[in-house]
Amino acid sequence: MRTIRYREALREALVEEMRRDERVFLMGEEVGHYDGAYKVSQGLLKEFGEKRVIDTPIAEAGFAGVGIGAAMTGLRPVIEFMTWNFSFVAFDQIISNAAKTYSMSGGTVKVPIVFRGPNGAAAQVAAQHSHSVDPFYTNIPGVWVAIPSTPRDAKGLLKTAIRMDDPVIFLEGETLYNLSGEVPDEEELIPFGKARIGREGDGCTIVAWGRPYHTAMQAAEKLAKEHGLECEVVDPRTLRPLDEDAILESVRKTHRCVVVHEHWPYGGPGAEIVDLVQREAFDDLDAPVLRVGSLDVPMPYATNLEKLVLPTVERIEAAVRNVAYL
Amino acid sequence: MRTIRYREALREALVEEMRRDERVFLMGEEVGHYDGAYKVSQGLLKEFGEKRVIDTPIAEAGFAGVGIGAAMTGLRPVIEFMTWNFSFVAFDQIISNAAKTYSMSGGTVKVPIVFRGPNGAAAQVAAQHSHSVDPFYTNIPGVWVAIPSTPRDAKGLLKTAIRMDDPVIFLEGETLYNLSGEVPDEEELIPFGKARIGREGDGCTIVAWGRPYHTAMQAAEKLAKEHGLECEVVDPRTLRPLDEDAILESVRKTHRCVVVHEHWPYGGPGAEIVDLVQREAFDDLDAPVLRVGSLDVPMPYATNLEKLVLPTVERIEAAVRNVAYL
Amino acid sequence: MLLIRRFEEESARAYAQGKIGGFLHLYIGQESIAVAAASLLREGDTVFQTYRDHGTALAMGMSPEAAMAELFGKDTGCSRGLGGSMHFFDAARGFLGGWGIVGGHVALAAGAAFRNKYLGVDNVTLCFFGEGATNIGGFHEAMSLAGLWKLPAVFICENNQYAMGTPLSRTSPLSDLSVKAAGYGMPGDRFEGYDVELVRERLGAAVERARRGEGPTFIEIETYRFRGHSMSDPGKYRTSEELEERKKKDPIRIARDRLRETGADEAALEAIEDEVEEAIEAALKHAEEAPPAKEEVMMSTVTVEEFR
Amino acid sequence: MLLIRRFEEESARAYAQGKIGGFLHLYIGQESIAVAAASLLREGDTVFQTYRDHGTALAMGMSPEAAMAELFGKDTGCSRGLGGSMHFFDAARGFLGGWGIVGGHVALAAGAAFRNKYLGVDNVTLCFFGEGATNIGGFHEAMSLAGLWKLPAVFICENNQYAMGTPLSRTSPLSDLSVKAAGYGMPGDRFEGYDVELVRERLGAAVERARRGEGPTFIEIETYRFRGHSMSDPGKYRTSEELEERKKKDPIRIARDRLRETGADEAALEAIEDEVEEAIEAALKHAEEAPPAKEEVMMSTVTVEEFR
Ligand SMILES: Cc1ncc(C[n+]2csc(CCOP(=O)(O)OP(=O)(O)O)c2C)c(N)n1
Ligand SMILES: Cc1ncc(C[n+]2csc(CCOP(=O)(O)OP(=O)(O)O)c2C)c(N)n1
Ligand SMILES: [Mg+2]
Ligand SMILES: [Mg+2]
Repeated sequence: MRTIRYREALREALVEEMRRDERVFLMGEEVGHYDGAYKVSQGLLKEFGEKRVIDTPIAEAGFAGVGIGAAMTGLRPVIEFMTWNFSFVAFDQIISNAAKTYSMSGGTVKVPIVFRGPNGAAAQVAAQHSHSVDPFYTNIPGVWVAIPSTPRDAKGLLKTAIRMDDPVIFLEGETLYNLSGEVPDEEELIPFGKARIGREGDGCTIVAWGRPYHTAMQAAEKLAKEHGLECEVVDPRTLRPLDEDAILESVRKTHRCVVVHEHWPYGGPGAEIVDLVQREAFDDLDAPVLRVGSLDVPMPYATNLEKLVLPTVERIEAAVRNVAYL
Repeated sequence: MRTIRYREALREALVEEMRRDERVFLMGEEVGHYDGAYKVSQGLLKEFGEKRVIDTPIAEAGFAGVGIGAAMTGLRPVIEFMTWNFSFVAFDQIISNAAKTYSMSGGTVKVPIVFRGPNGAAAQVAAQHSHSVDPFYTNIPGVWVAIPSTPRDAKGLLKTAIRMDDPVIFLEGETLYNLSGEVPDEEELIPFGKARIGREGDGCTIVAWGRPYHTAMQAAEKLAKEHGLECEVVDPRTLRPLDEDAILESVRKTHRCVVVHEHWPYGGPGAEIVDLVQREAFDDLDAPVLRVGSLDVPMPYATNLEKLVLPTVERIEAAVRNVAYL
Repeated sequence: MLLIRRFEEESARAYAQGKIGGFLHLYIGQESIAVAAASLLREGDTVFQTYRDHGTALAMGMSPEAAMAELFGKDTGCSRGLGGSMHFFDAARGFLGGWGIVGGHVALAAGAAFRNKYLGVDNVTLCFFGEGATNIGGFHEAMSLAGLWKLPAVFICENNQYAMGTPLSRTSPLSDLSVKAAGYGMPGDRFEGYDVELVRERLGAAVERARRGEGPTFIEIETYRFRGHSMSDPGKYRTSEELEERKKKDPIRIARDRLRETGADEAALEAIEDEVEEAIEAALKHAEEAPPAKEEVMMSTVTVEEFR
Repeated sequence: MLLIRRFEEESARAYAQGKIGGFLHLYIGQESIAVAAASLLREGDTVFQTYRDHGTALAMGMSPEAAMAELFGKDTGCSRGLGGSMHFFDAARGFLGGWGIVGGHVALAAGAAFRNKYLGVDNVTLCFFGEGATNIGGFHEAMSLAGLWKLPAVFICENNQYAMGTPLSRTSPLSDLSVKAAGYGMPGDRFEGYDVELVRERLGAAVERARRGEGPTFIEIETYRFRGHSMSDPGKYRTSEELEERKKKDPIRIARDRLRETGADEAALEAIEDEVEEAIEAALKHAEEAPPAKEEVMMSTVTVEEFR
């Protein structure tokens, strides 16, 4: 095991997969000469050259489409969105082309492509740059959605994503890029659809992913210390497919569940997980499933307001105490 | 009361509002000289001329943006998407501009605009033309989402939408355009956020909107006849805001709930309503809330498969019998 | 060309009989373009078309059986009944769809051309779209990237004068769309598409340019569709005089006249016609009798990987 | 120009002190363009800018207090602390943002111009964007519609040579972007932006054209940003020689030299400088002391209508 940053873990995954398979290339804005807007691709241009590390003009729909066309004809593109906010101008390419081709060609044309980049709010980047896109992409059959919370997951999931034969939506956390964590020395491919238990407990299940996973872990710590309530924190790691068994198994043990997410409250994976739990574990539940998400507002710029919008330890704690009748 | 078609009801709303307010105009592909791809705007060019009924090139992001800019500067545009499938190329305009301007201008710039057009599957139009977009637009704070199921609702909600000072996502049903129904002679403005009870009952609540509302009504009929179970069918009419009170009141009476929708199963208003019900009526529920939606696949072309994908009377009936332990 | 023409006529008839559903966009009047283009292709070349895709697929060698079965929603269709009229695919022959969103496939074609360059092969990619597509962002971004990266592609605007009911004069201030090419740093060309041999020659030059690694070309071809935009369009926006005038330039008529002038044997021509009739009849029979599209295929083609 | 320059310099300093957060894109080096443009406007005209928006807002008369308070996230900011650096608004003066998505605001400007035409007023709309924006679909669609409908707008490409770290040569095969104008059926112009008077003259011609109802113009102005793309960009992609060379064309230096040459009173110039310093100081003081952005404002500006 080595301790490296989330950003480096992603870079290792890219480097290893590009060394392994000539067909893999990285394309996006500032990925090459600038070494990546968030330095994920630092050094890649140097190693792989302009053929395989391709700086693009600002044309997300265009280069997303180029990636899909290249994937249809045998290459294995990794497309970087500088942030997922900019994927909205390429939304049609993803939903109408990437996600549909395998099906509407009757299974004759595959689209092995990874779309990746930072998701969610950074600090004070305001309304147009703070989207959690999970609700949009998880709704779409034909794509897979991964959202790693730790360096280890980031590396292992990205390697798997690059080897998969379907389009993958890979949601990184801008505020996680600097996070350090242990990553195995040997090669690790983390399968999609397998949750990771961040913390065991029988007091309440907390399902959380991405940045709020870490907030949830803090809240769990606090609840254990201050109230003696041991929460089990389940990180699904991939939102599509969802590890339904892991979530249900935990809830059947704790009889309580709180779902924590950064995305806006209406719908999305947050609501989907509630639906799952109440449907499949109805008789096991001692309280309704509660959710803690961002407030239902466009992200404000001012830092005092931004703090109110994002999920906090306090809000998670309150939700858990509520369902645990504490 | 007169009996008119859904398409005519929409047209009446447009005509009345355009007569009432000079600032209202209609813009979209084929809305003028062609009288509308689905004939909703038939005759409008003749009455209002090219200044107010504007045929556009195929440039959804462009004319959606033009509408937003015009709304910001004092006009009241109605933007027609030939179908909502084509709104994906304009997705960024809606989420980043229409929905954000009022907030990120600190409440100084309003965007009174209506985006409208047919939503969901028509017959055999296959994977790229069969999207139910409700999950995408309901997630976004800063817009309202209406989805009328009847001619009366279509007219009354569209008139309200045009008078509102916010962006409205107005989801019509292509397969509903020919539907006939009663519409009052006098002016009616149906408020957003008020559900309509399509059918009263105390056996089970069915929440349904758009085309599947009618399927749900049929299923309710069948259940009453064959099993003596009287379902209450609640049509929210607007998905954002959702009439939480009406849904909860019904569930507190029936103790059971099935949600029927055309959109894909993962997330969306379907899951959001489940979340609401289990959270606010947990102790009133005698069974988990179940959902009936489209299957989790891109829409196939073949008619035999398309029938399997969309919600049917049979699937609704099965879900209701399941929660009613029948 | 005749095979395409007859295929389309019979599709229209089958549609009227309710055997085909959804949208059906016919290529009648534009056949010369598909046939000329297909004649220029080599193994490994790829082609992207809009929803008006039957003609191109057939010209590239898709069997009329597979095409008609697709329209009938059958399991033996070229997309196994999942795609329908708008989403024909024949990957083995390089026909990569069949796309329904205006402008959405242009970048895909640029991507296939990118792949040619990436692999260092001398394959080319052709992309077809209507004149109505030149205002949309998808067109612009794909053209910008192709021009910048000098991708081996030919972008072919089939200017059939109308986008649904809207004539070009109401969607563009330009009458010559090929001037747009300069904005993308690529050469443009523009010619009439009624004479299949002329199309072959002019298109061929662009294809060769791309094959030699000299970059993409934007081509506007003047053509005309004899039918409505799709089956539901009565085409009231144009006069019957205009239509009659245009039919004088029917590419099939022009080709037939040329063959006769150049001394083709009348019997040989008739034999071709008979062959075409037989092929169409066989396709209809096949489509009628083939098994319907399968649920297992639908469920197993959402994604390649399975997780549950 | 000096006010803008000093405002930007002090913003950078405040950012370094942690008083400003998020992205901060400075306009230093490009001031002449905003000032020239603002001098051409009348009541009712409207202006749209990218995230690099402080200069344009100030040139149009936004008070430095409201601008600085916005950067500090205060309730007295021009967007009440909700917008921040990228989303300045001053609707009363016609400044309509402050937009963060490249190309996304160009259609909004076309919409404001559409409104001018719809109401039959002789107002014009100006839209600014970088050279990096010319490849994106949003630019293309807006230009296409504006050209088709002859909207009273001027589209101004501030070509500051770089899009983040990428020079124009790596994002476009063209060196002269104004050739794109022809593809939209509108005239193009192209000139250097270092001399505020020249900018005023050439921009003025296009503004007058639009005001007379003769349609839009696409203008490329050569300029240069002296700082990095945003505060987090060290600007390693260019040499210090290049930067020094460019600084010789600093629009403020050019303007000052011109004033001196034409005999402006040195004392008067100093008085202006003092005035600017005072204004900036007042702005900083105000921003420091103003109340923070308010939760009630945030909650009540999601939508105009309330349903709960
Ligand atoms: C983005 C998008 N907007 C609208 C449509 C609906 N639509 C389908 S075909 C068409 C007209 C296209 O005209 P053109 O590009 O000239 O091609 P043609 O049909 O004439 O071959 C329109 C508006 C669509 N499919 N996609
Ligand atoms: C659609 C989109 N893609 C990417 C970005 C990230 N981004 C912000 S500014 C910028 C560079 C823009 O360059 P240019 O248009 O030349 O304007 P400048 O910053 O030089 O004024 C990029 C890539 C964005 N904001 N929007
Ligand atoms: Mg056409
Ligand atoms: Mg620039």
